[in-house]
Amino acid sequence: MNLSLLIFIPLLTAFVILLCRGEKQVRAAALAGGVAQMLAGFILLVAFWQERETGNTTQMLFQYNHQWFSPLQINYHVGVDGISVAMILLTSFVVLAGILVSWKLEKMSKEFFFLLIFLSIGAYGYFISLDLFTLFFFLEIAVIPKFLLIGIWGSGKKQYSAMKLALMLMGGSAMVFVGLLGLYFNTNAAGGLHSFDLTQIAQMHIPLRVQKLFFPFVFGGFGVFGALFPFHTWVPDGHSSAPTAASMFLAGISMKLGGYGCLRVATYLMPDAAHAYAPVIIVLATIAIIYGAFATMMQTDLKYINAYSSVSHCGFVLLGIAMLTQTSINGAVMQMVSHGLMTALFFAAIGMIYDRMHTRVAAQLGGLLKIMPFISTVFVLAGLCSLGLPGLSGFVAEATVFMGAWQNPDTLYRVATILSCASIVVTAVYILRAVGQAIMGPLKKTDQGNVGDASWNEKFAAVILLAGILAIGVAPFWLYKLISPAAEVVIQHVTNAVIKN
Amino acid sequence: MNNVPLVQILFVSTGLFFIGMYGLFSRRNLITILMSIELMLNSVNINFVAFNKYLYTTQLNGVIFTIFIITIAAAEAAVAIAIIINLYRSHHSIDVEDAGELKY
Amino acid sequence: MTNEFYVLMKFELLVALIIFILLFMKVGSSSWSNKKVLVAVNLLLLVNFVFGFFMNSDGTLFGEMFRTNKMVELQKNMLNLGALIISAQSYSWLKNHAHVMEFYMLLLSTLLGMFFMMSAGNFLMFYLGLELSTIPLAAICNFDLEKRQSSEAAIKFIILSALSSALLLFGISLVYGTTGTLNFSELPGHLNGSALQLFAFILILAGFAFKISIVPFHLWTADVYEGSPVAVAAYLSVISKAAFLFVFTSVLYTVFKPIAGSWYNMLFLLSVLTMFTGNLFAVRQNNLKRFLAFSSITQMGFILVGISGSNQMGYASVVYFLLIYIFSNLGAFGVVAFVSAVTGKENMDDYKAFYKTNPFLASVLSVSLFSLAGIPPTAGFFGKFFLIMAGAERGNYILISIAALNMIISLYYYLRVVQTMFMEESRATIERLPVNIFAKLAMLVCVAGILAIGFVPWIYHYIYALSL
Amino acid sequence: MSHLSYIVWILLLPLANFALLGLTGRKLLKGISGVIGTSVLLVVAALASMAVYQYFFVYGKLDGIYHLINVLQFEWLKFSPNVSIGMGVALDPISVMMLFIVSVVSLMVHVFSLGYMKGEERFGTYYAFLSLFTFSMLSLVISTNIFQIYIFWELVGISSYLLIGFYYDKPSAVAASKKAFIVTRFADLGFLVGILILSFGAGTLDIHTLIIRLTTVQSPQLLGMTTSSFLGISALTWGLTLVFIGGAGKSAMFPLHVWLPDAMEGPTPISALIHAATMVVAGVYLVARLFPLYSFDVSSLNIVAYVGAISALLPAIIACTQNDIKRVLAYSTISQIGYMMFGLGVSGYSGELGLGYMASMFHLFTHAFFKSLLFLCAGAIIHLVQSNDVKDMGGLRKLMPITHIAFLVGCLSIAGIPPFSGFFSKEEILSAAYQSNKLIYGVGVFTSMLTAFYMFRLYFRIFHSRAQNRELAHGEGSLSMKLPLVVLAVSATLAGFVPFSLFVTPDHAPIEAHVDLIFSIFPVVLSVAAILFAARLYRTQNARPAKIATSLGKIYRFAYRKFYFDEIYLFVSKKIIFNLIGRPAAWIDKHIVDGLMNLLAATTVKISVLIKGFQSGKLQNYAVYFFAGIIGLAALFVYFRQSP
Repeated sequence: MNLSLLIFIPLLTAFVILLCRGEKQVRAAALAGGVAQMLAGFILLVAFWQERETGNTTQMLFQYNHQWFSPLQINYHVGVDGISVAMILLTSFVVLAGILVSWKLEKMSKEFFFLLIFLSIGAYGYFISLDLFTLFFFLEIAVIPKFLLIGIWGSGKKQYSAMKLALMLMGGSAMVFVGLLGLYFNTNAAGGLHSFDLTQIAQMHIPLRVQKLFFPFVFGGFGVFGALFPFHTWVPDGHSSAPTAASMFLAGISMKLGGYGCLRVATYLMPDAAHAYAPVIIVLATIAIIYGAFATMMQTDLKYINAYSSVSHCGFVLLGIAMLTQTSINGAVMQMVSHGLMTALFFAAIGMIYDRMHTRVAAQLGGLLKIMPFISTVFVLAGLCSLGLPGLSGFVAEATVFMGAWQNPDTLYRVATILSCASIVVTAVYILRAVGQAIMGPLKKTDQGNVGDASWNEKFAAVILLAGILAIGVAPFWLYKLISPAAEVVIQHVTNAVIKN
Repeated sequence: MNNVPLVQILFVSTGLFFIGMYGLFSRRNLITILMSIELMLNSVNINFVAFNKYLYTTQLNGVIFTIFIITIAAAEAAVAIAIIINLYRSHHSIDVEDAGELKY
Repeated sequence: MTNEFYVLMKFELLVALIIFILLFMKVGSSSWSNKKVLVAVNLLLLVNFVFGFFMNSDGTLFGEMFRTNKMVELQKNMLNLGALIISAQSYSWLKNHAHVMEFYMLLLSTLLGMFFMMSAGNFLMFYLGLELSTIPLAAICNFDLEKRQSSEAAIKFIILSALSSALLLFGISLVYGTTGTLNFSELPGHLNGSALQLFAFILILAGFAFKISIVPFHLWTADVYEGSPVAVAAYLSVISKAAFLFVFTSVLYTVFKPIAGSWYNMLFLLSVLTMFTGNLFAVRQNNLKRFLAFSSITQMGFILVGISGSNQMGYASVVYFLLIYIFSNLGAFGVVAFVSAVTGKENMDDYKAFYKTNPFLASVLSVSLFSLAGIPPTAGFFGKFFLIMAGAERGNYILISIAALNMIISLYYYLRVVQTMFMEESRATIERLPVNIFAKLAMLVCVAGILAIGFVPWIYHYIYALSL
Repeated sequence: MSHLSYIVWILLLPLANFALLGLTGRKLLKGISGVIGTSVLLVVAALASMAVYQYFFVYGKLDGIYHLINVLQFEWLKFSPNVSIGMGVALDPISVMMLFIVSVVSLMVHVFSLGYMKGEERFGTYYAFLSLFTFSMLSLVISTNIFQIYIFWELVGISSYLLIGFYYDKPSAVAASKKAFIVTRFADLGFLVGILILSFGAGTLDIHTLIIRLTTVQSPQLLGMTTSSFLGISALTWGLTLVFIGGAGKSAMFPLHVWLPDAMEGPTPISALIHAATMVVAGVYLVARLFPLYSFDVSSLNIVAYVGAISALLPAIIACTQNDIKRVLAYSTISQIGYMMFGLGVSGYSGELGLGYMASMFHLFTHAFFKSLLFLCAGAIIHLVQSNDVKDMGGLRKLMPITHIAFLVGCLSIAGIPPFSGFFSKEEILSAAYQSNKLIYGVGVFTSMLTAFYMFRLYFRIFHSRAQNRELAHGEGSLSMKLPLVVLAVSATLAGFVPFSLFVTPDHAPIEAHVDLIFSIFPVVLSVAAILFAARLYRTQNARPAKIATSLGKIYRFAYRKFYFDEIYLFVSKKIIFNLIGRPAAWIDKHIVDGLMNLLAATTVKISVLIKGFQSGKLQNYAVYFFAGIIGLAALFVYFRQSP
């Protein structure tokens, strides 16, 4: 399968949207594009399986390498392994759901859908990139549309949030940038050409000194995207000010860019440093998990609740990566996928509630189950997934992370694991509190005029995401089979490096 | 003539340069400022001629450079004065302090 | 000899020809209306630009006073393109102006001066070109004759550039004194890095730094941009800077190569100062021209980072960046110029909710600003990436980190403009403005350039190959 | 085992039913969802009974020992090459027993709810949740893998949450459901960490392998777990204790019992099913399932025993003072589960020593019947009276004769009066305790006396006492409500005669157990005395109870306020967790972490304002700076000779 399709389909969609006249055409084009993306995602999955079935064990499949700026050894090099495929599928789910959720948007719908689709180009490109330049290119593509989406269509202190988000994310990518350059100029230290190629760099030995110098840049930079404490502060404001679809994308995919980068670039390419810095990251991730969870507990706005909980949940991703066992990395990737779907669903539900009730403060809502059973059910399910209910994806991911984390016998690691486990209790507290206040209880706002349950598009969006959550939650083995070989490659790399020293 | 050492001439030219600079920094009349700049240019001229005369007697580079500098200085002064006139039309003053509205 | 002369001096001759055509028309007091003149001039410039692609060859003339090669020719043609775009963009400003022909004569004279300067093989030629490009520029700074600010800008510009020339000349005289030659090709052999030579170098550096607005020699920039007509500000910030940077880079890389160790540290210091100062001032600007001035100062800081790489990659990335910079900055200036010419509004507050009324202009401005900020997929991303990459090759990651930090600060104010246009609400929004065909074409060319350059890698390959 | 593969249907049918009713129960199938649910459960119960028969009498016994039959096993999620979550169906005596209990009680509750929940707005949803619970509980008991237990452990937790909060517009119900879930979640944390410790030590999650590895004296895993220690306690003890915390939470053991009384906010049939007969005994079941490990590790088993004993005593005291019928029953549930726990805690592993284990399971079995019976009776009463408070009842003997008899049977059974089922199981527990720990035995006997007292206090106040004059909306209830009462009453009466020790023992080898009548005389006499005392106090309305209450003074008050556990928890959660951790965390995030970012931005702006003076607009200043720049550069690079 030609991976560039994943870029061209959204590109084409975006272009068509620009040419459309009238809301109806725009929506139709966006929907068609979204469906096409999803189909492409599934085709990729099937093709990937088939290729693996035939015994192709190459690390990256469907590679395509095209010289871009040959004097600088910059190539457009794409390829996927199981982790990328999982992330691509996640993206296609969230994007399609995002399009459906924003179906009724009236204000500048053309621009909105254009930006949304454009954003997905960045995500897809990022996940298929095997060249650090290409990767960085797509990483940055996925920032500015968010700024516009939040700033134009957002709510609350949207301008502040949009700016904060853009600056912090770009700050993260600037750190990544410095790290990547440092890496690049230290490839082939013995002479010969430098390289941005991920697969090539992985074969080389980067001097330990260099790794130790640049690992913090790369990991920290991606960490900003992945809500690494203390760079997580864009998350609450950004998520809560964003329009529904943007929140979904932001939490569902954007934050995953960070985790993916931490794994694919920082850990994979700088294994020695990853090992050396693991305790630091673990401490930070644990802080993010616990402290994020406690901070969530104090929030009153539903979006803030979910945003802070994202900080906490994304801590698991970083924790899993830093624990450096195959299981924990599996868990981290699963957590990325799971959290992506779950949080998107959560935001979708919150958006639907907000559209109808015009408030997101949990205490002002109440008894929604009575007037909008579908949306409430979706909300509850998302919440349950968030608190790690078995049968939904969150449990699978968290359990894997815990299991993997526990395999590190060191005391620090153990304490970190136990503390992180403790967050499941706090999660239960804030989720149930939100559910109790907003969904259950007596009906508080009865004066709303056109309060109805979800419309077809909203139902469709929720069902798509729920399908993903259930597919992972009920039958996680396919996901395991998909990502585990890829995680094994990473962990092999780390182990080899550690043994060598 | 040859008994004046190069150093002394350079001393004069440098002195002239800094006198010009002082004028540039301290005078308020734009025309005087222009004249100060001419002083600086002239010190450069002296430099060129002196170097040419003392060090590199076989060539004419310095001297020719000087001629061009003089010419261009004239052109520069012409344009500058034209601008000063225009400034006077709008500001009714050729005080450099008055041309300070664009700032920060 | 004569054929070679025509070929090698093609650019200069063509520009001179256009100047003379205009001169004769003026002297012959033709009765052409402004519109006709503008159409004709733009066409001529277009022809000039197109012709720039052909018959390029390397060679020297007048005993190495004038030398040219494919790289210089490419650079000259980049300037041609920039001039063409500016000319097209200033259509709405000039169509009612009383002195169109004079404007073009002066403008093209400066272009001619830059061409000579870029081809200079000798400090004398260089100085002549420099002055030819400066003095007429001062005159057109004052081209909004009735505006107070315009003459203030012009006087600031001419006095300070006279000062900078004086210092530059002083430096040149010292170089002459210590080496006995003014020829670029002979100088490297005579430079030994003595204190006097270093001082001379600093003076020459200051001369360049003034033209390309390096802190602390930048102070004129904002004032002059604000006071001058927008087209002139654009010209100053793009064409003039690009020309001087081309020369600066090649002079540093060839003539002053022996003292590279010293100037590397100076560039380090200056680029840090420039980036921070430009950014910190740009943060609080309200006037868009002034804002763009400081933003261009910051860009120069980034370019210094690239120059400090001092190798093939460095040179290539500077030229490549400037190519992109021409498109990006002219895109921004184009919109500001247009709005300023039609409504007279230049302040950021006036641009509130600009997108609602003028989606096209707002989009062009945003894309240009994104490119300036270095955000993919615009070309600015590639330009900046390569610049900083070139700077990183020396392994000075402190500089690189500072550059990266400054990219974030600069992003803030670029985004602030976008924010103003897209997100603010306003009662006094600029009404819908019909965009004339010239301006529209020019803007589209800019946008096309911004969006395409990164994806047409042979442009970079070509520049890289030329910048040996 | 292909001839047992139908067991899978026991699990799948409720799941399918949940899916069906969950999707359509709100509108489409709302009317007939009860019938669907009940008939599905009927099939399930039939299959379970068949399984009981086939396991115990046909396939299960091999060489005189009941062995483990893995009906189904597949890998659900792999963690690492040897650690994975397997899903499967494993049959052994206790899982088959639990299958039977769960399906039968669930069936009864399904039937009862047909009448009880009639006309509810969310009738379909109710049945969907019931099916979900049944599915999860059944899957829990047949688990092959400790993580499988955890998974369904959580699922029964959430079913319980959903059902407690079934009347979602009642704030108290919402609060109770939240409390139940969070408290058990807190305990589950222990369970989870315990699993992590055990699985890491044993290198497996499969229960069977786990037990073999950790009880084989020479195995490296066991050696590893007993030698590595934290805070002076071996990893094995930590693991088992933490797992027990999970079990204690779910089984509402002291001090995690606070959620259960509140959980009575749910519909009464739910209380009967989840909070009396099945889910709350999951903790006991968990300990029983891992019993070989516990019996191997004495210290953790002692914890089980003492926690069980305390949990038996304290709630019994509280129950004597409460007036809410369901709360009294809830406290009695805790107390009875305490019995089961300490039964396990005093048990040994093999042969006669395993009496405690057997007795505990036996009590679990009988308790399921008589407690669900009591709850369903309470449901019927509440249905009639429309109130939970005993004060609103009284003299119901005439109005609801069947319920009266059933309730009486339940009371006699729980009070341990022969020949009702409770007598047999309780006596065996007590005799096991007597053999191993006299203190616990004492507690057990005292509690048994208290139990008899408060149960009959309840009985007399409801059915005797003064007759209230009330307008009744309806009679005793429909057939669907009476039938389960009858069935359960019969079961509660007869269940004691099951020769339990032949089926369920820790080492799966049948033993001969006999009730020592002489030994039983003392507890039974005490119970009878307590009943008589209760009768004297409450049979007719009089001032004696109040007098006794005042004479007990502080102690009564203390018990009445449930030993202030709720207040303590409230204090810890509201004051300490919220105010001392949550609020500061939120504050720090907003003001310090985020403040730092904002400060960065503010500083930038501030500096930019500070330095604006350089751009003074004065030409000559510019010239000065220009020159200063040159001088500065010269000074730095020429004077100081900054060499490369």
